[in-house]
Amino acid sequence: MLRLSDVKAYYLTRRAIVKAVDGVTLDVRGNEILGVAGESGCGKSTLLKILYDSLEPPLKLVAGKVEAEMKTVSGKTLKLGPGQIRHHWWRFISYIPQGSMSVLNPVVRVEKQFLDSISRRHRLTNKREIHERIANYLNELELPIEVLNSYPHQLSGGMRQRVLVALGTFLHPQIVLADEPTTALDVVIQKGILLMLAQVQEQMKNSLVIVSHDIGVHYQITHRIAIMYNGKIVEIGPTEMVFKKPLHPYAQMLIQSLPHVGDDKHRVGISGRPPSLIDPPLGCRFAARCPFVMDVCHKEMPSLMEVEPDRFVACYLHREPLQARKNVE
Amino acid sequence: MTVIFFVPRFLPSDPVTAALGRVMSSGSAMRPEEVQAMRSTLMQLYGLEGTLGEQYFNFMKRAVFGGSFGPSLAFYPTPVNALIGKSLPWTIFLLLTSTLIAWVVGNLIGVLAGYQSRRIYSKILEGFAILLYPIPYYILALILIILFVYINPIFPVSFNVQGAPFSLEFISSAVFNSVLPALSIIIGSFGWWVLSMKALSAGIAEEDYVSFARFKGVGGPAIMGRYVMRNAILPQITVLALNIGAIFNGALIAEILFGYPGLGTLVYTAVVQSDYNLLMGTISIGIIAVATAALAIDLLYPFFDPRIQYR
Amino acid sequence: MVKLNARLVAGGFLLLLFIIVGVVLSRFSPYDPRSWNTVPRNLQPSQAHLLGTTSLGQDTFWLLTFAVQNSLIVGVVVAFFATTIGLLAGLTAGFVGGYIDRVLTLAMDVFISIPSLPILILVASLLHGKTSLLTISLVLIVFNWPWPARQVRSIALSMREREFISTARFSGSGTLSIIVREIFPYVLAWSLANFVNTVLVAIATESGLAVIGLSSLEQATLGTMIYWGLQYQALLAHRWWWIGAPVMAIILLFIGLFLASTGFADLSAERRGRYRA
Amino acid sequence: MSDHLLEVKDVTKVFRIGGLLFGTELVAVDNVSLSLAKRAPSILSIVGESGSGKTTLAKIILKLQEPTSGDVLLEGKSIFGCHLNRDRLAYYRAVQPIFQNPFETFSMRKCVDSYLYDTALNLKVAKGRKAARDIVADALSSVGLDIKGVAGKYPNQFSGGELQRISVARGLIPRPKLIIADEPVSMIDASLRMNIVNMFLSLKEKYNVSFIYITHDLSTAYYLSDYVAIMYRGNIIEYGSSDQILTNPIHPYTELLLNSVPTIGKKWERNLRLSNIELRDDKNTACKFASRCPFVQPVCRQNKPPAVQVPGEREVLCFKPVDYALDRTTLDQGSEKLTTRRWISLGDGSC
Repeated sequence: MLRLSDVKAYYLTRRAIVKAVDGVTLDVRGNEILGVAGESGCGKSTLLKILYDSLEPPLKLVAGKVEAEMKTVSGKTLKLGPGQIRHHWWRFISYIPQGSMSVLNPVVRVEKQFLDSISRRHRLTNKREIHERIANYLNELELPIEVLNSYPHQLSGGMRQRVLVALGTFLHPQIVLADEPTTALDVVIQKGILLMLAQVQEQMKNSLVIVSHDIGVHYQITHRIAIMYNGKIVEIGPTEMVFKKPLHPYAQMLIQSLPHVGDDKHRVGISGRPPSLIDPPLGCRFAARCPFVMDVCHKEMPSLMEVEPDRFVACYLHREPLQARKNVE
Repeated sequence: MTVIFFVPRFLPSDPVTAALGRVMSSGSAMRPEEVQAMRSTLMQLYGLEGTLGEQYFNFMKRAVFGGSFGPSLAFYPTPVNALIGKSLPWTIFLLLTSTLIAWVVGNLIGVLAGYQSRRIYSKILEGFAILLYPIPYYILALILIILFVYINPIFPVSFNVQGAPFSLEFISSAVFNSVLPALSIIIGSFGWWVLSMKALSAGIAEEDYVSFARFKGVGGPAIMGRYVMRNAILPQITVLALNIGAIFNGALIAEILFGYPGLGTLVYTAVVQSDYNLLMGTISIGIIAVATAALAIDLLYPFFDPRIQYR
Repeated sequence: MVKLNARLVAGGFLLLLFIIVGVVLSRFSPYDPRSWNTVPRNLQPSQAHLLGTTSLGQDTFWLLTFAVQNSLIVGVVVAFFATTIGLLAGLTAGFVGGYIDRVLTLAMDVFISIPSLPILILVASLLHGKTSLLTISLVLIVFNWPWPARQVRSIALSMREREFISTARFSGSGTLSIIVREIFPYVLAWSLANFVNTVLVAIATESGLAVIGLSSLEQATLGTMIYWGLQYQALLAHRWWWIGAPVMAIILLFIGLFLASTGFADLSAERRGRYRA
Repeated sequence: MSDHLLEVKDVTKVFRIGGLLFGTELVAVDNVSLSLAKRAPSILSIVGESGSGKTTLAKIILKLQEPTSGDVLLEGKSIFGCHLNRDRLAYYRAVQPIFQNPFETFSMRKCVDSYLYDTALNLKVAKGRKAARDIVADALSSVGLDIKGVAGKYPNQFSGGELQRISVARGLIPRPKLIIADEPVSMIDASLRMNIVNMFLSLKEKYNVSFIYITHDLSTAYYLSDYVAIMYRGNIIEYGSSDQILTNPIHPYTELLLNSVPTIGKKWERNLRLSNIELRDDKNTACKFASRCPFVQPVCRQNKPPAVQVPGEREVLCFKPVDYALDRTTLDQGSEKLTTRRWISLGDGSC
């Protein structure tokens, strides 16, 4: 559906070059929920901007390829590159932002903001028909119709976020990108919204990309997970497998550091802090904090390699690619 | 805001002595009793008898409830009210049209410049506004007079309206004569609206809901109108309420310089003729009018902003 | 390092020019600006009289230097006191809150919504002819403190809830120390911008009053120059330099002041932005 | 002397929202009582979602806000009673805060270490700058930082985790008996979070300092605390030892919270429906959770639930255990569902 190959996107400011995404290869497949996990400043929101084709100065695509395949109404496949994807926003690819107060226009009623997004993209021109369709869709998602007539400030945070989910999925886009969709929401509402997202994806059988710093969220609803560290993807694979047996030391330590209710095991965080994106080290970005560090780690960045079926990791501890192992066998 | 009515209290006192001083300095010698008699007459006329509280009470009784400021001394016995009644419509007409034109045009240009603040045309517009904004109204008025009355005599030197009231000729000549004073107020306040609207809309263009609208695929004009402008215009309404006093200040001087028959010229006449009642009347009315306008805008504000509800 | 922006540089340059003209150059004046008929009347600009002479027999250029000086003095005095009073009132209202806040806020709103010019006219006409620059400055201070006070109050209100204020409290700092050491640094750059802006407003109002002959007519300011020019029908007689010189001076001075003021405002915004990023 | 370090007694805080004429009242903290024992240092977590009043409660304990009614006692003495400077400083010596946002804890225009020196000097921990330096260095080293790496630097030169450490170090300088930490790790990255949390545990042992840990995160609350208080819309609806409450909740809301945590290794059941009613104006005479409660009874909508003592130093604000204790049979008839609930077994033998 959407493929990034060795993409580099930097913020070119007068002061410095921030290498927010520095060589990322990733593909979003059809009918899946893909999670992108990482800590603040690891480049995950920049990655989202690349996926959504919304690069604006000072952010610039420096290297790599971005390709999208869009199925048209007549059943043909259309190939899209950077600068073209944006022409199909909302119909082919849509975006669900963090549900803060500030993403909806405070002085315009919700229905009008719905209409904004479809008037240009949708064939429907009859106003009453559109209203009917929107009302039906909200009904499907178990949202009260009254929200259409409300101003954003009249809705609670959870309700606003559900409206945003409805807004982003109304046109049945083939790809939906969700940017920290439940951050700043209470856990009960978070659960409700994540389940709603999963349910919508199940019905539409499209691709949903969820970006979140909370790896518990990824465990609960994603099918595959990509873990980012310092501008790079360090591990990517089926969610269940990655959580059961994380391969990259960062992923291992991160997952092991989280405490659980009812579990009295002593947990430790990872010491040190990530290197700066302005001046990243030559070798593996995690080398300075890694307990298994080797000489080679400081010399060159390990590339992302398939080490088990559908599991990719960028670490010298897992240097033998799947292909080579198969050959030996 | 309504405490404006207390303003007359701020007056540093004794206009009577001042008036007497003027009479005496004009050369005529007077006997003390005459002076005393004149003093008390003046006191009565000015409503300055009794203690401060009584004065205040009397003034309020006369001005607020009776709606009267007494007779004018310069145009004796025409009441001050009649004079004000004649000139106030002129000022309101001038102020209303020019403020409205400046506000609307300034805001439109401002939003344009703010929404696309990186474009060259918006930088040129902003530069233009920066040069215009700090120039006070009366300087603009002088420049306009120099340009269009003396160097390039399109408009008459003094205000000159012809024809019977409300005939076509009257209206057209009134409008023609008002062009320059209006222009000085429009140009004078225009820069401020452009600059403040530009700053506001540039800020709003960075808001999440604007970028989200762009992500939704909403077109440029719709974003500018429904998203940027709709949000930026709200604070501009409040700012209008706050600035109406300053615009009124400018209009007063512009009127005097152009000889426009409004409140400003009346104030000036009162000052020149030392007509205390007229002065009090015009100034009180001016302040009350401005305060009322500001209050009205403040009260109307919730109708524009859906976020404010009176429950 | 503080990076100067273009506006500040341009504005600062213009202001420096005026300070040189007004404060330094006026000391070298060969004539007393207050006495009339020291030079031949109504001369066109020439080498001897750079900007010609007035109908009262004054050298326009040297008169202008005094006018600039007096106008600047009025502006700076008013701006200094108005900004200081505004700063104190705003900080008190915002930080002490409660009853005091309500009274101060009411006072601010009243003064802001009253047009100042009518009151000034009233005062000037009551003092008829005896108006001095000092009384005018006093009234201007009365009408110009509420703007900074209002702004500072809202800054103080938002700062009061900030966590670092609480940190300072729990570090044992008293209220005065918190205002001086925690809040003041944030208000300072803004106050500077306001100061320059108030200079502008004060000069503008004084000149406005002067143009219609209600300011101190003995002391030359930019406004009184225009007033005398108008009185002697300089326009009708096409003596442009008499009125043109102060008009141009006012325009340039105000553009300089405005550029400097917005320059300071930008500077404070920029610094805040940079730290936040 | 009281044998409580801290007692929160019937504290209520009401805010007025909006103008004098059209405003509404919001009860942020509703009749909350809590206590911390003095004999040994302990960590109490106050857990709640946004709007539960937990931060307001923290601000009241920190004297940053005054309660509308009720009192807070520190070692038996009201913290709101005296306004003498001496008392104020004594309070600051005993209680210190750690705030949520480390970037907001220090002014961007000041060197971070100036706050540490201020604390040492103003609170009279050190006499003179030289002695203060030793104390500051000591405090910094107890959170794993070196004074040389901190001196003369501004907040923007540190990471969030480092700033939070400095914030803890500053709080430690007067050797307080109690530290109130309001969401101290919610802005800290997951990989660094446990470093701070573990630090609290070791400080508790090393310096005999008690903590009130305010959070929305149940897993760190479980990991860190001895006692837990769950807040819901201004009330503490369940209180007790963290083991009991978080592994064996009684209140339906606690249970709902626990089931909503995205725990790794335990997938959610896909059965949660969010209510479409915007909870704003319930009457004050009912259980505030009634409209969301899956086990709601008529009585819950009519009466305020009582605070019920449950064996093992536990307290619950719910009708469930009361009804059980009073008349099990009527309740069984009233709702079949309830008989299958776990809390019934908890009541067995003890009530």
